[in-house]
Amino acid sequence: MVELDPILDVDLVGAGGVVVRAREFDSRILAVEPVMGDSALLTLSLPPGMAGSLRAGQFVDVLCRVEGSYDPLLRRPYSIFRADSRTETMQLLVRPYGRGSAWLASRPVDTILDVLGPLGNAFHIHPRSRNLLMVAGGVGAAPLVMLTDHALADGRNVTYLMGAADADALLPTSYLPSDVEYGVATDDGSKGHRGFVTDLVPEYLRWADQVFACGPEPMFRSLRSVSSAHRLGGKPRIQVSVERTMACGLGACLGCVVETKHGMQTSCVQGPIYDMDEVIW
Amino acid sequence: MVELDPILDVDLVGAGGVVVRAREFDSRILAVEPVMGDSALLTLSLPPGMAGSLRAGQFVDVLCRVEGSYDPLLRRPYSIFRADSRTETMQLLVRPYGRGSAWLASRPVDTILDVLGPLGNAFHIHPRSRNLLMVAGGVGAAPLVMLTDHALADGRNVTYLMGAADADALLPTSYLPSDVEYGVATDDGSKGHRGFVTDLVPEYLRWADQVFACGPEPMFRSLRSVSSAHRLGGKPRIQVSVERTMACGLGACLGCVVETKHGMQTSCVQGPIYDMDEVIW
Amino acid sequence: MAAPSLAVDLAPGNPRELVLANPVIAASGCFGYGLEYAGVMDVQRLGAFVSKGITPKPRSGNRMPRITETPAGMLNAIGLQNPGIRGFVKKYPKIWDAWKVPAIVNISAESVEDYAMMARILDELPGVAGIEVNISCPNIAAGGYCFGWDAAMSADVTRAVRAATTLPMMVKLSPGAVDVVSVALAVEDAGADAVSMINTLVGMAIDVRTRRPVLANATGGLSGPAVKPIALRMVYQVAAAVQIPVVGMGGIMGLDDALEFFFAGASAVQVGTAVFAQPGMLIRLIDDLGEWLSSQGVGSVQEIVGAALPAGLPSRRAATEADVEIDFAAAVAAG
Amino acid sequence: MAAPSLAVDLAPGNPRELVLANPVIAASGCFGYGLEYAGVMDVQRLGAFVSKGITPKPRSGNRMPRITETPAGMLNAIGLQNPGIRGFVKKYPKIWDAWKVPAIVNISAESVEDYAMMARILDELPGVAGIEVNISCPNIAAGGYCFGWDAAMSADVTRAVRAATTLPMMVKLSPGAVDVVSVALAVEDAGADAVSMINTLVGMAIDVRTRRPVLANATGGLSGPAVKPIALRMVYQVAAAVQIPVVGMGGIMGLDDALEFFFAGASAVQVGTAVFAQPGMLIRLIDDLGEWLSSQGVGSVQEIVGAALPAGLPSRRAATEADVEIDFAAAVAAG
Ligand SMILES: Cc1cc2nc3c(=O)[nH]c(=O)nc-3n(C[C@H](O)[C@H](O)[C@H](O)COP(=O)(O)OP(=O)(O)OC[C@H]3O[C@@H](n4cnc5c(N)ncnc54)[C@H](O)[C@@H]3O)c2cc1C
Ligand SMILES: Cc1cc2nc3c(=O)[nH]c(=O)nc-3n(C[C@H](O)[C@H](O)[C@H](O)COP(=O)(O)OP(=O)(O)OC[C@H]3O[C@@H](n4cnc5c(N)ncnc54)[C@H](O)[C@@H]3O)c2cc1C
Ligand SMILES: Cc1cc2nc3c(=O)[nH]c(=O)nc-3n(C[C@H](O)[C@H](O)[C@H](O)COP(=O)(O)O)c2cc1C
Ligand SMILES: Cc1cc2nc3c(=O)[nH]c(=O)nc-3n(C[C@H](O)[C@H](O)[C@H](O)COP(=O)(O)O)c2cc1C
Ligand code: FES
Ligand code: FES
Repeated sequence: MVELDPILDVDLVGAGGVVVRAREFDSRILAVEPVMGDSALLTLSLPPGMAGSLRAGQFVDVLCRVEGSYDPLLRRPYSIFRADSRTETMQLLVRPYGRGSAWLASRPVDTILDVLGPLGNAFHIHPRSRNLLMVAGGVGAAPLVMLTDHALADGRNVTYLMGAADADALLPTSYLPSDVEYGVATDDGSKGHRGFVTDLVPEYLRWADQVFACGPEPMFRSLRSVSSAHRLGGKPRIQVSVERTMACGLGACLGCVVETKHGMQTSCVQGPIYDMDEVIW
Repeated sequence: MVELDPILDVDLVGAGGVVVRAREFDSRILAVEPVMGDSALLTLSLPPGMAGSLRAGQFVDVLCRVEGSYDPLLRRPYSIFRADSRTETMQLLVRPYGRGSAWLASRPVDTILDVLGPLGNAFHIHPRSRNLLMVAGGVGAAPLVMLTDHALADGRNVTYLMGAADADALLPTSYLPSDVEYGVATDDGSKGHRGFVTDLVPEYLRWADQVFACGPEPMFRSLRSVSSAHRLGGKPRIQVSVERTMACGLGACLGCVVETKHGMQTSCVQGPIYDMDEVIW
Repeated sequence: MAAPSLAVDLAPGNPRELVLANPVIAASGCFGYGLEYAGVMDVQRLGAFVSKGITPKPRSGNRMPRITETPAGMLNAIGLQNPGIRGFVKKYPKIWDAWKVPAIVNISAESVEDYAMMARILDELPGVAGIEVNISCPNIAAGGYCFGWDAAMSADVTRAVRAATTLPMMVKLSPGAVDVVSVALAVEDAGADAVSMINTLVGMAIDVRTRRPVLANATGGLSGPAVKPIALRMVYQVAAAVQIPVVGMGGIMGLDDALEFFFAGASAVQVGTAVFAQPGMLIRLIDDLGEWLSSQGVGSVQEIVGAALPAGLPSRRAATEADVEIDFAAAVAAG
Repeated sequence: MAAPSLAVDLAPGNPRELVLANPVIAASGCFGYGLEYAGVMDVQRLGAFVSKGITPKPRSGNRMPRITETPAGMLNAIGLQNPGIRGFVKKYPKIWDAWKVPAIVNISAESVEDYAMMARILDELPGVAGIEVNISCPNIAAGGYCFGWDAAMSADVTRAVRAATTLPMMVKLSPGAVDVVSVALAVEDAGADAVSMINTLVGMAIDVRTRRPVLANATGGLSGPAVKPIALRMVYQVAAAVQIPVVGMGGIMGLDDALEFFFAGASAVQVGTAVFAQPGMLIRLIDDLGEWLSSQGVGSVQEIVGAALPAGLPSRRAATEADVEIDFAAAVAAG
């Protein structure tokens, strides 16, 4: 049996070194753009000062119900797609899937949402990494967009690979900075490579100093198998954003744990970003 | 113990002699007008042919939640405020009170509602009645508006008395036909008589051939006490619309019963309209 | 491919059998006597329906209010308002006799003898396809302790009804029992053709303004989606232990919920509270189930029954495997 | 008018007393060790908080998935992941010792001896204000039968803990007991300073795609608004029978729910699942309660406790009136 070491400090140190505490705050929907087929890109207001401290890989927990209804009961976690400290806003990419997301994706502009965040740890770019490979599956595109923004601002090179069911469900190029190399794969071959996004990964493994991935579990499985033969001494390192059902988002309920080589960890506080090789899959 | 006589036939005979069965149907919100302070007057589409057969006093049962949520669970009954067979529409007057009504009153135009109806019995105007007195408390105004429309169309005289907290919460005259005598009472005296609407009733009891009342229970209590001294041999007869929490609306659950001199009756099928003197209060 | 088979026999051990065209049944107390809903849906398409609970004598029921809404659920304390077995017999069975849909009569009583008395009256009555024995009633002889909480008392009722009628008999289990599996095994042993479960859980609501219970009866029975997880767990436990069919209910609002119950081991489902909210759902559920089976290439609904049970249904296991010990672990919360 | 008094002593019969500044407590398993929420709210303002359940040995908990949502509720099968009593003692009490808010330690075990062993360790530990004894655990000596289902077994645990510590002790009742009142009376008699109720009800969910239970553990504990009517009914029954304080919980989402529990006879409330959905609610509830009392002209929250009980609280009745017979009727569903 692995002994738990509950986290004592939920303080998060933002990019600028500022300490950002998770807060429960009211957020207004400022814009809703349809994107990637039936998904919605929501632009949300943030409390003053928060946008600049958000880090790529972090998420927020949104209450997806009207006042007076307790169903659905729990919040839903969404990765931060982009944050803008000038307008004090952030964006979330929401795919209507079940009860919570269908509600959220169809909210009209000006809806006030109850948001808890920022939550979780962040992707970590090593100071000496020059070339970064992003591997996105579906709405897993979200946190990798913010990571791409930050990496480019630091003068690094980014290749962004994305997979989706068909051309419609891909993130349009216009949502990515122009100096990114964008490679795509679709299940039906309607755009780019016909097959899995992970099929495209091996050819970049020599180039990349680090790999960052977000998508469904099967994508991670296939990422592990296609990359194993091409990685030497575990290089390049691969960071992944894992998805678990969450209740509290703050490390209190122990509902979202991930088994790692360092023991049971709460993916809402000690994750959702993990070194792929440290997770016991 | 009183023996129940469950209703065998839920068919309802509409005004024109047409048999109208209760149906579960989709209805679109065509218009929303703020009225009586914070209440909303909703105009809803009806299945072809239904509008003309609706009778004053009948109600519909509306599901007040979004798909994917089971809270609140049950439908909410609303009296028909008006029906228009030309436009195949009806109107409901909704006061935001608790969970269901607050949701319903704030729905935007074009929302599709799940409606069950028409339900219940109707006010009965005796063929020889010339002078009709309406006594409305708050949103109890609704079914009496439709009854007034029908009575005037038949060439009868109508006095419509209404009570509310203040002038704002009264039904504006513009919502009533111009040939109605309209008397009002407000708790704060901001318009009309300062006090209860039932204070106005005695002076009309000689004139009226029948009285029709809809409002909260305390209004009925006061109606009984103010009218008792002025009614001779139970004349004029008084019909009331009673309010009970309902589950099925169809006489199946026995949750909404009213004890009457004829036994336990389901207020959703055998009511909501009762002769005031037949109810065991 | 042929249309999937939806049929089910809820009394396979009984020569009088209870074959339903499909496994969707309207639950007791939520469907009146079948007639109330005849105007809004094609009642004849149902697998069956169960009448409001009938008692030895007429009952006017509890005082008002009798129902109130709770989060994703409702409380009811109707108090078994019904015309009594004799009033009932005069009126409904002859109407049902002309119907295609099987009508099942739900009986409630406060003594073993009264259950048997009602069963005898129903035994050969045309129009009555089966009996559902509601054992969530106080046993007057036991100081009001509920029959359904105790395996021996539940078995007594079952045996007495079995002796009084050869009609297909379903015993409706109470979720108040500390160990519902023992009760199920006891009623199976006493001659039940099937068990149905669950009846309502006892709950309460208080009116914050009056500071008094909302219901005139203070407490009431909780039903609806709120109770589904509890109902499903109990069906899963009981279906793993008994050989007779289990009829599952508690918060079923549509296809997905019904499938959960089938996977947990229910051979058929009953729908109660959902009918109030969406009467059209009952018929839609039958259609949706047929379509889902086709889409999955499943030939008969019975093939999916018990799919979630680790060892499958006892009735389909070899006899030697069937001796399952009661596993309390499944019923102990592990927070 | 002076601000209304929110204070309550949950161990009035114990010289070590357990006085809370207000009757709002964060529930076990939903508030970690108090530290997790320190960033999002002013934890020191709470009446108290209860730690995650601590066990004799460290536990890594159940496999994933451990939680799933249900209509207006959730199921959890965390499996008591915790560092064990020794790991716990090294870390948390010394932090809490510097805190203003009382910390209550929830203990879970599978034998009477283990409960006593943990209580002995906690007895004189600075930073620990009280113990909550979770009896919804399988008793290994009784083949896994849950302690909390049985009055005698519950009393055994209570007596053993009482002998091991003079700390204020709250025994947390299981809703799985067929007759929760007997259990409450038994633990009162065995020396509990208070009872808290209810723990989760055992439920289940099945994944329609995989046809398997959603939770790796198959079953889990149901909590949230869905269970509120059941919790409230049990508090109402128990508060009418025992003389010690009752701490109510189960689905409290805000002021109105908390008031229902006070009226039903709870001297204080715990809030679990709601904290996940709206952490800010806990502090809001304290403020709302104070404002509501002022608006009603009530001087102390304790004045409204038990307002819905027909005969009031036993502890406030004359001794002769206090012998109340167990009233099963309140717990039998009357459909
Ligand atoms: C760290 C993280 C980041 C995420 N980022 C995004 C994103 O950027 N865009 C996006 O569209 N989705 C994202 N998701 C998924 C998202 O949280 C929801 O799970 C998804 O929207 C489906 O929820 P639903 O209510 O529509 O589905 P439901 O119908 O409620 O449930 C579908 C499944 O989700 C599970 N589930 C239920 N409640 C929760 C909960 N509170 N948290 C998680 N899962 C739950 C259920 O068990 C079920 O298996 C993220 C999840 C995590 C953990
Ligand atoms: C025949 C009839 C006609 C009505 N006509 C109108 C009308 O024209 N305009 C109008 O504004 N209101 C009308 N009502 C009242 C309306 O049905 C609702 O009760 C009201 O809108 C409050 O519901 P809520 O969900 O907002 O309140 P909630 O907060 O849910 O509940 C407030 C109270 O209503 C009760 N309640 C809960 N569920 C139901 C239910 N299904 N049916 C009835 N009561 C319930 C609760 O017990 C509670 O005491 C009518 C009621 C009846 C019986
Ligand atoms: C209003 C109402 C009345 C009921 N009456 C009875 C009854 O007379 N006999 C009975 O066995 N069950 C009765 N029940 C219980 C239901 O048949 C069913 O067991 C329970 O409601 C759970 O199913 P559901 O969640 O689908 O409603 C009643 C339920 C409701 C809601
Ligand atoms: C995720 C989770 C973990 C829990 N862990 C424990 C525990 O360790 N010990 C305990 O006594 N109760 C535990 N509980 C039960 C709660 O303390 C509480 O009794 C129950 O959830 C009902 O209250 P609620 O509806 O407000 O959540 C847990 C509940 C949840 C939801
Ligand atoms: S969601 Fe509660 S610990 Fe992570
Ligand atoms: S609401 Fe069910 S009988 Fe009237």
